[in-house]
Amino acid sequence: MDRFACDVLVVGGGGAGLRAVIAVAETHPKLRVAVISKVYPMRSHTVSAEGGAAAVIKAGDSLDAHAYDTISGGDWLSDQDAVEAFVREAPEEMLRLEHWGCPWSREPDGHIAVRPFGGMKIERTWFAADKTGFHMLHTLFQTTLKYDAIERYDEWFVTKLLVDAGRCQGVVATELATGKIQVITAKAVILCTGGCGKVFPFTTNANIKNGDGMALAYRAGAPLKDMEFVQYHPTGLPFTGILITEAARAEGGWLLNKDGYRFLQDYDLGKPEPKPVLRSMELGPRDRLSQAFVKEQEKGRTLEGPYGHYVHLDLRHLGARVIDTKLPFVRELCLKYQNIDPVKEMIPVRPVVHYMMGGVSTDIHGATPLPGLYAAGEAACVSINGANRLGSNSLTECLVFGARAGEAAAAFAAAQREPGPSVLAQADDEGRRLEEKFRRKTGGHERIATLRAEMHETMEESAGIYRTGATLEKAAEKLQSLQERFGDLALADHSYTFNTELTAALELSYMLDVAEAIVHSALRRRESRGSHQRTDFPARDDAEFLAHSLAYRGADGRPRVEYLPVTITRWPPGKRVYGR
Amino acid sequence: MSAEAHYTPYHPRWYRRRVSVWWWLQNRAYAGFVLRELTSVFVAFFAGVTLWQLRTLAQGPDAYARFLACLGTPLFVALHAVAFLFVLFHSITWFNLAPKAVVVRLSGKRVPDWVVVGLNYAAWLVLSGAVALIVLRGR
Amino acid sequence: MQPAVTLRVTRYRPEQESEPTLATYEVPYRKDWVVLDALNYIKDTLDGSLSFRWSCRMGVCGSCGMKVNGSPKLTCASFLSDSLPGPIRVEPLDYFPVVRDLVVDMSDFMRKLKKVKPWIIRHDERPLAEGEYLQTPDQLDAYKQFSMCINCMLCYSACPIYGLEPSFIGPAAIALAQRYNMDSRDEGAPERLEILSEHDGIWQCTFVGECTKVCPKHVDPAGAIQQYKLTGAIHWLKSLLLPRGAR
Amino acid sequence: MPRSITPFLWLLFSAGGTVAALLFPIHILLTGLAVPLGWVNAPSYESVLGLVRNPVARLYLFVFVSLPLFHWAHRFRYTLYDGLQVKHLTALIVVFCYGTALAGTVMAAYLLWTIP
Repeated sequence: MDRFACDVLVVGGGGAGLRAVIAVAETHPKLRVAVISKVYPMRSHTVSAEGGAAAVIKAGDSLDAHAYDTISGGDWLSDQDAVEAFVREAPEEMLRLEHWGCPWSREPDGHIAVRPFGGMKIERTWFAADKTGFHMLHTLFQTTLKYDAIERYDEWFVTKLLVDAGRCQGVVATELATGKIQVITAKAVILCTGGCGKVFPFTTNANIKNGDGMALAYRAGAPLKDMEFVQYHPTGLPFTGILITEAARAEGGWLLNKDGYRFLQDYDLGKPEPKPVLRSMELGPRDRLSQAFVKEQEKGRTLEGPYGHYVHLDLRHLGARVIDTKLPFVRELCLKYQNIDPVKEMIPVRPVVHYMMGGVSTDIHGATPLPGLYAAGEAACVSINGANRLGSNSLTECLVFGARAGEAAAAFAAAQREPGPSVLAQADDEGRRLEEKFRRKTGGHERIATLRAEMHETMEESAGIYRTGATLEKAAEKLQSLQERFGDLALADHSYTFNTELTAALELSYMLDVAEAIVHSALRRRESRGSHQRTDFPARDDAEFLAHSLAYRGADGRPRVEYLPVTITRWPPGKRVYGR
Repeated sequence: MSAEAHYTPYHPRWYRRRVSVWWWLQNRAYAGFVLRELTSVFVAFFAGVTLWQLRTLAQGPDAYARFLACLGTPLFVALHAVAFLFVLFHSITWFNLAPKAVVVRLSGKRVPDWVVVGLNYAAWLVLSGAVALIVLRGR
Repeated sequence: MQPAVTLRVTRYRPEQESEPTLATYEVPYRKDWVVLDALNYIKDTLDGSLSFRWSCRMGVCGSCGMKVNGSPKLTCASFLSDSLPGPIRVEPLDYFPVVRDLVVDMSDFMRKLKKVKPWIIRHDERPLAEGEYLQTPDQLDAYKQFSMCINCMLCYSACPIYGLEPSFIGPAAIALAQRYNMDSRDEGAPERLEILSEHDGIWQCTFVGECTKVCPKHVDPAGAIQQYKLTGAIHWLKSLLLPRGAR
Repeated sequence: MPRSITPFLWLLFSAGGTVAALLFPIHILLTGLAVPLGWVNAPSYESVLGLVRNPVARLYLFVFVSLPLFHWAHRFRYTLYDGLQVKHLTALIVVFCYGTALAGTVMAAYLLWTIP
């Protein structure tokens, strides 16, 4: 076991992580800063984001309007101080990225162009065609290369946070290429590991999104906030779950049921107009659109294919020119993976798990309740997204709160002493655990794939778009039994070099923890709000549940759920109105 | 045989394949590439023939007649036939790749590749016609 | 009975063997499966020890580049149906050291990428308060194509020059250098030219052109390199002909 | 700092490649095939000499011979490097390739200068 030391360690090299690491390098150039990632940073899932990133820049728009859209979109579960900070800092962060070279789409006169987006009352979504996340990630990554101070541990997989004397002091990781177990001590650690869509079977999320950071924090004693809020994106391709960006609807695409009828008009989302209308119909928020799909399916008005029910996304009336300039990736993906051309044919789509509103609980500076531990991006819950995130807020969130967490962690680290020797003893224990429970483990009867499939099935049945207490209860039991069966895992790969089976096993254990947090949080929340819809409690209940859930890992290993009040500053809870 | 005979825990033991001397026969694209590069040999050959022609021209009518006679032998006809095919291959690949190296922009917009390629072919035809006309006119 | 297809997959387990071997697996054939789905089927049900990288499964993260039937491909974008009746050969990318099975080491590229300074270089940074740098759609179009590189390494694996001369900076890194050179916001072209005119830079390229053909994102690195050569040559002429101050 | 002359050699290569691509096919067709095979009548010695006496034609022929030779030199050099993997012989190859091209160029200049 080698020991590496740094001052600030960022776990995860996606949008939030890279922004955080640059923030440390710029604000505290004397600190030793490093980013550790289980994939090369440019493979991070930020790369798949398509539609855009929101920030107020145009005349006629206002910070308050952005804040109100975000808060009402989140069904009043957002912390309003966080939202205010977010909308205030968003434009500067986006401009910074422009200065770093992000190829934003432009107006003919050279200014930044913006497009409409779901749930937003005014056009404020910056975009780079429909590969916004890809361009942001590569711009950020290439920009990090100019800072010699930034150290990178590429393809190192974190297995444990080191907590000593009540604060987080580093990580244990395996270096994938060699299988060596390594220790990196740090005075502050920032988790930027993204979401956990892979807890569900049908998701837009990449293979790497297993809730690693959430589980690491949870095991280290930090709570997970609002985990019951799972966003379904209304338009994913059946089978692959590949995302067809909301921008497709923002540019004027229609959602049609099997009769060719724009069904959203039946769900209090406004009247069908030929041109897109903001905060209306196809530009309603994602939770409402996905819920409308389920209702439509119940009425027997969806189509059925080999991969379940679907509806049509119709872009044909936009014409080849708009599709090729504004939505080239949509066309590329449809042609390549669905063998259809959206210029001439309708795209089959269905709701697909897309984003976790919940995550590691942090304050407005990205600090978790565990001193020395920070989080940002989808891994974190600040919370600005409340019960439902608006499209194009998440990329901006990575920048704003990545930078905030970076600065706060750097300031914290600058005031700390080097970690003590007891941290290394913990690391030795972790090394032994990995050797005995995994690498040298023989016998066992359970396959990773089997347990994963059963977890998928459980989550889809219990924690989908609509939930009820009874199925959630059953799911909680099932997950507990899966946790037990995980101890009986059979592993085929006992080698050190690039052992992806070991990674997959550890990822599965992370996902099981996160799945339990989701199910238990959903079970306790006896109301319907945003993306959390309980058929047994169909109404929002502000008296009881205008509060964030906090899932702690109990002494028995099961989640213990507590509540934290929502911060309301200027926008008292109201009714969510769309299309009017 | 591998230089590092045994694996040491925690140390990568990469496998590196040496590129074969015959790499350019491994797929059609590579073979086409080497063939394209070899067109230069025929280019040089004909530059040499032209030098030879100039020399005989300077030496007088008899030497020039011997030169012409030499070109009529089956060996030279065959050589020239092959050279012609190779040089034709050179021209085609050269014109087709031209827009890759030379990007022409007119009022900010990139001129499409096919236009650049087309202009190359047009110039080729015009020049070839002009050369034929000038050389044959002197009869 | 459900139709099946045979995959011949390179295995290399450095802890047990000194040379790669070939393993044969039968996987079910599905019309909408890509090669990556078949590899995952193998890993999940037939042999958990097979190692390969993958992530987004939508052709944008760049992880899953391998050789499929001899050509460098993103396995998430290569349908089984394109390689029927099989067997389908799946091998690690050429010219990179093989770490294990289908996993290659690409740290060489990571060093080269940094070397070409792929970030905006300016003499004077514009304050954020003054807003964005203006850039017209035409100016964006001038470098957009080169900005589409996903670093999947297929171009390196198609470049025999990289194979023969591993010090060659190579297609993707040069295309990314050109991406910044052509960006109207950037002023770093002279610095990068200095680097790319060195022995390992653009002049190594003999324009095989395969990098452009295998690029899944139509970046055209071969074009980037040839254009760069022209720029370099013109710069050379200028520095020869013009007095020092006028360059 | 001594600047590498590679860009210059590449310019010669490119210029030569363009000359060869545009002009060589028709010349080979006429001189190497059409005349020897009797598809067209050979121009007389006098008329060819008359043509070559024209200063423009002399310049044309100089370019016609020298640039393509440098095109060959550059391409052939790299073909030897890559195709035969003989980069260790680089000094020899460079002298042979560019030396030959240079010799051909000098010869062309001499002949064109001395033709009466």
